[in-house]
Amino acid sequence: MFTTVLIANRGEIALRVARTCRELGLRVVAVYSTEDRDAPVVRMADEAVCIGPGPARASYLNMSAILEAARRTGADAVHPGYGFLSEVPDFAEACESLGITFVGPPAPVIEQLGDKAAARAAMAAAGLPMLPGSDGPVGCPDAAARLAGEIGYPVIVKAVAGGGGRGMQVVTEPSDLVRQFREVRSAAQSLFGDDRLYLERYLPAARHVEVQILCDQYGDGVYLGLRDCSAQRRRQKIIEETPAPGLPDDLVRRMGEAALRGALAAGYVGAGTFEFLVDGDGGFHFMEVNCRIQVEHPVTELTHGVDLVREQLLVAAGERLGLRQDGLQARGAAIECRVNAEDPARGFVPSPGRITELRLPAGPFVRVDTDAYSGGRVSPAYDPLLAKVVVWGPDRPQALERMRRALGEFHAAGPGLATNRDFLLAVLDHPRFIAGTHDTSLVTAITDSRARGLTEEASIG
Amino acid sequence: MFTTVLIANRGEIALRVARTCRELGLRVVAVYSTEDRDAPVVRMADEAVCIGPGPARASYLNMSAILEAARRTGADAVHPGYGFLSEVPDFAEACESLGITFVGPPAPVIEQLGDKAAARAAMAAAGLPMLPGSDGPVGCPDAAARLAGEIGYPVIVKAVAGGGGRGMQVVTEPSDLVRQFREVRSAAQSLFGDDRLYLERYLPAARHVEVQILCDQYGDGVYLGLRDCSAQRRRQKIIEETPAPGLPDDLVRRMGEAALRGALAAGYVGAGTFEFLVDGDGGFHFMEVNCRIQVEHPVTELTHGVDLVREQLLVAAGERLGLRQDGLQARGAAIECRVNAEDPARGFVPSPGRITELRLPAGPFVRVDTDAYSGGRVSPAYDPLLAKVVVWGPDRPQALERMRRALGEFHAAGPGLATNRDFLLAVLDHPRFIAGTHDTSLVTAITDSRARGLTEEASIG
Amino acid sequence: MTGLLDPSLRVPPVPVDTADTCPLPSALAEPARTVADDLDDVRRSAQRLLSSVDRRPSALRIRAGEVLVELEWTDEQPPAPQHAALSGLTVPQAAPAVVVAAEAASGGAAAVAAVAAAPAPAANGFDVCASTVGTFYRSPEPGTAPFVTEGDHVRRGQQVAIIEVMKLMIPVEAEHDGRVVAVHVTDGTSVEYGDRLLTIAPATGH
Amino acid sequence: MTGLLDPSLRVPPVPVDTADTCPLPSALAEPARTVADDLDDVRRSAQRLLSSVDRRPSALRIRAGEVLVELEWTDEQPPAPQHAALSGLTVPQAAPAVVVAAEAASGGAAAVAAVAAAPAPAANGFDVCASTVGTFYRSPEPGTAPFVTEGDHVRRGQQVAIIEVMKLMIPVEAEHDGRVVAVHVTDGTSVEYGDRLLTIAPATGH
Repeated sequence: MFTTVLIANRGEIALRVARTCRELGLRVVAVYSTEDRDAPVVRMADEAVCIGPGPARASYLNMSAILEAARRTGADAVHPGYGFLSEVPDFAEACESLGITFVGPPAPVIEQLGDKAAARAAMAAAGLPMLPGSDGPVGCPDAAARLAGEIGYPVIVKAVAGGGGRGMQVVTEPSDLVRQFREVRSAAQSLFGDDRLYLERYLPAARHVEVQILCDQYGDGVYLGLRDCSAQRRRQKIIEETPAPGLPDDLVRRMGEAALRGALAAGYVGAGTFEFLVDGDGGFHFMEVNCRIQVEHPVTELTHGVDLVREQLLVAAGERLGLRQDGLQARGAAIECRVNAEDPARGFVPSPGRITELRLPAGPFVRVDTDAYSGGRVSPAYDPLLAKVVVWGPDRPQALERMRRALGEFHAAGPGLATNRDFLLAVLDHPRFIAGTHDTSLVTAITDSRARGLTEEASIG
Repeated sequence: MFTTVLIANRGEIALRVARTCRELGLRVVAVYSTEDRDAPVVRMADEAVCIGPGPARASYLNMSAILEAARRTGADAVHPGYGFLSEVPDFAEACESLGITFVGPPAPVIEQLGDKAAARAAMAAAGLPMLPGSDGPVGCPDAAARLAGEIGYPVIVKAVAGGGGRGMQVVTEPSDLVRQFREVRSAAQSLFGDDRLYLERYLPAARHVEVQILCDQYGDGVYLGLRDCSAQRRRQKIIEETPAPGLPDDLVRRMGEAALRGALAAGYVGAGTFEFLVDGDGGFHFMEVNCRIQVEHPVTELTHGVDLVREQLLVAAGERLGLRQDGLQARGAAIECRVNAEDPARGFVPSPGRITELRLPAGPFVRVDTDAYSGGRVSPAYDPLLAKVVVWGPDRPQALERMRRALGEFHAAGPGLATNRDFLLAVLDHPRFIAGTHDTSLVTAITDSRARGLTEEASIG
Repeated sequence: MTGLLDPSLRVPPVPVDTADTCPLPSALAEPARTVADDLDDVRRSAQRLLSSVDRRPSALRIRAGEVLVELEWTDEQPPAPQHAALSGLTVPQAAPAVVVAAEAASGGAAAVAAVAAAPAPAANGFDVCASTVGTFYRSPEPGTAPFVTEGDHVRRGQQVAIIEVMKLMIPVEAEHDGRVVAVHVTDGTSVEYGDRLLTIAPATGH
Repeated sequence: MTGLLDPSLRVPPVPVDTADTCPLPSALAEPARTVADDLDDVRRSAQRLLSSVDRRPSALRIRAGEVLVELEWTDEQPPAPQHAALSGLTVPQAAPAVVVAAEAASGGAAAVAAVAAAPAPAANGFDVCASTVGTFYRSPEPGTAPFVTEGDHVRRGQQVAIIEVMKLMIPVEAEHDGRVVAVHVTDGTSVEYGDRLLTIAPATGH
């Protein structure tokens, strides 16, 4: 097994990975930008290397600097966390070529599944249910228009290289298709340097449900239940939970098995997530695969009693998967809320800055993943995620009560610092969320009604 | 159900109880001494009443002040936590007489089980295995000497009103018995105002294993596994874990059932703990009953997925127990370490004072119960418990690794502040502890060898 | 954390909780001397101090009213919570009042509260505070005349009120001879331990 | 708040709030003298004190009512240590000084971080810092003469070293005309981003 893990990431996930490395007796190397020199993971690591200035391009996305840091610290494994280089095939390949274990799927798998069109084709071939759409990229606007006609509106135009909610556009009016196709194409070109697009039927009101899978290098794999991530603002998840409320056991089983079948077909190794859309009739449709540990992985850990990062590391080290499907038993319900340093009152603009006061929730069955601390800062250079508040309960209602209690304890203050805490509480208190019948349209509905409320106030005042 | 709970306690347990009250939608009233006015529970509570100066006698043991506080805040329930008034029958009775629900067993039950001799008799009658000893109190030294002869040395002389490791003396030499009997008797008189003593065979090397039980008002009850609390310094627990390592399932079942039988026989209501000694041959012997929530209750919560304080409150409100014995399933292993503000280098003297730096462990499957914070103080007026660090793991070795990692993250500093963190780590690393074959003699063995080490150093230097 | 050097300064140990230390007369309140003189002494002392330490401190703090000198040395590895300890001290607006409040997040809260706990003699007299939580009564019986009213002269040990706690009548007595200048609690209301009940101005001549 | 100091002291302003703007007049109230006099005394005392310390502090604070003097030094490295130091500085709770300390530190955080990120001109010249993590080489090839050695004159843009990162040779260039006064890293050792490599003293006449 490797002995030294370089964590090519920052923030809460770097700290979280470091903790598991410690428990496995692995040396930890942290890399950090000048913005992060006071980060707790830098203090916790056995060795830390400053790899560049604040902008991610020059530090956390700087492959040569990170690989050089690995070389000089003798790191024989790299954990990429999520985001940044976690799904960049070249990076995975570069690590392997240097004899450094990349904790993630093989480069070719990342490449195939990272290409949305290729992934769609491969998963269709593996027998996963698909929404009607194009086989592979669509060349010209006219072809797109024809295809859209066959698929039926509304359709969604997606960039092959897209992901994370960027580079996609819903088209409801046939007359708009050509124009919007062109727009998305140029956006894709500038965003990803790849202007290939594909089409899919769009489901206006569907649930975002994903499957956590785990595969070893020997063709064995398991799925660890479902996560419902339907509470999204602008396609960004803000609340995730497991199990997916109200889904019948047999649907859960079929989705899990489908995801696992797709993973094994693709030669997947490590921890991964298969994202599906679940429609009102209980049908499920493949969306995409995330070839990394997920932000929301803790909810699965709490219900299954499994340390997913530990499993990632062991599998990457070539060990056989210790878990068996029939041995896995989920207990109770878990919910995660992403507390962001952003201001709901001002269109959720990020509100970075110094943290002068920070009180984190604690107590029974509450877990907070964060690297924020009183006296620290939320850097404007990165994602404004301030903390992940995660709770467990024997059932969903108790988990909800616990989350309300936990968020109530959350207190962060500082010059110009605002958080979405109260907005999260508002979502938790929405009747549809309480009933567990919400879909991806819920949060927009709430923000819209609030916006209306504000304008009304304005018109009154 | 009652609507307002007054928490007649302080420190981490007051905060922990308040959290569960919140989740149940109950109003929280905190009472505090002038020493504790900055305690987090005071800030968190819906209402807080200052009931007196620092010394517990004048505040947390001041029944009339606490009951007055309940009256003026309209509290219709009192949760006594552990220690202080939690096992004082008069307090339980006073609450009930004022129509306030006391969250604990009925006064008569507390009274009977609080009297060690009476408890011994009652549990013997209920068929619990006993160490040979006196039936009820022993009048005079001579009778004690005769009895000790029959029991066989070593014997332990215990105060009927004793508990928590105070008011007891092991006698190995028959010639010492009369003198030591007299000593314990006068000690008992001054400590508890009750000089009645009883005798028992003493087991030099036994394991301290206890059973968590939970009973409702309708004669239903369950046991929630065993806790091994053999790591004790001067009869004070410092590390507790569940399950008890290496005990055969059938012994676990027999002990659990015995405890439950005893509880139901005594008319027990609420959460309680039956303490046993387990000898080298796998025999177990009743020691005593604790009529309250236990400091180490979190380990049971983590393995069983049950909020014990929630159960206490529901049962006290007259609800039927929701748990069924066959429905309870323990998962994995949990360990608690008590981090005290005390200085192992100076005979573990308490080291109260201001906390200028506090870094608490966190991350997957780590729970820290504390009300300490940076800038706060450890008051010299009370028990020096600084924090309870609790971890869960799928098995004992992983839980141990996690505890090492967690304690490694623990950092507290301040003028004159010392902690037993490193001592706890030393105990965790002891071969006998790692093997799970340790008994109550382990910690003494470690401290002694350290003392020798020090003197050797001294003689060298 | 506090490294003390120049012994001639006779610096007291840093108090754990300075809240209830009542202000002693200022060590520098001699009319004859000017501020400049004082500053000079302090400066010289500070210079001696600094020259006498081998390792450069990260902070020096001198205070002359009930002398206090602190030197701080910076550790190699910065633990985060030290930020935390500080964070509480950052908020303040303008008034020292707010300053104290600002401390609340860190150690300071102890300060604010504890002041309330052990009230220093009020500017205009001595406060009589509640010895227990309970209900405050000004008169021995409902409807009867109060024990005392503003303006009354009282002797040390004289009963001035009652606190009832769980049917128990606890007499409240004056701790000094003097004149009742204020009764802060209305009859029949409930008080907490330490609440201010009355203020008694020292009898003239004392 | 540093307003009470003569600008000529060029002490970096202690950041933000003015919680401590303790009314100086009242603090110094003395019939005969004017505030101006006191300010002069204070300033002179401060100047003398500062001139007696070799290293420029990051904060100086003087207060005359019950005299209080504060000096704070900030290291180039992470800001935390000062926080650490100062967080300990919780003392007589009446003292606004505590607050100032707090500000000095917390404010200092950002300040210092910024400094470290963009190294200021060293007292004796300009530092050339590593633009990437990598291995530092003084000469184009093993065994060949170094690009520059101490004392050499260099022009802006002239290559003075190489950093190798993953087989990539990145030239290090002088950012100013001047003389190489120091090379801080030995040939072949590995450097992190921002490490100080050489110091170049501005060419005379500039």
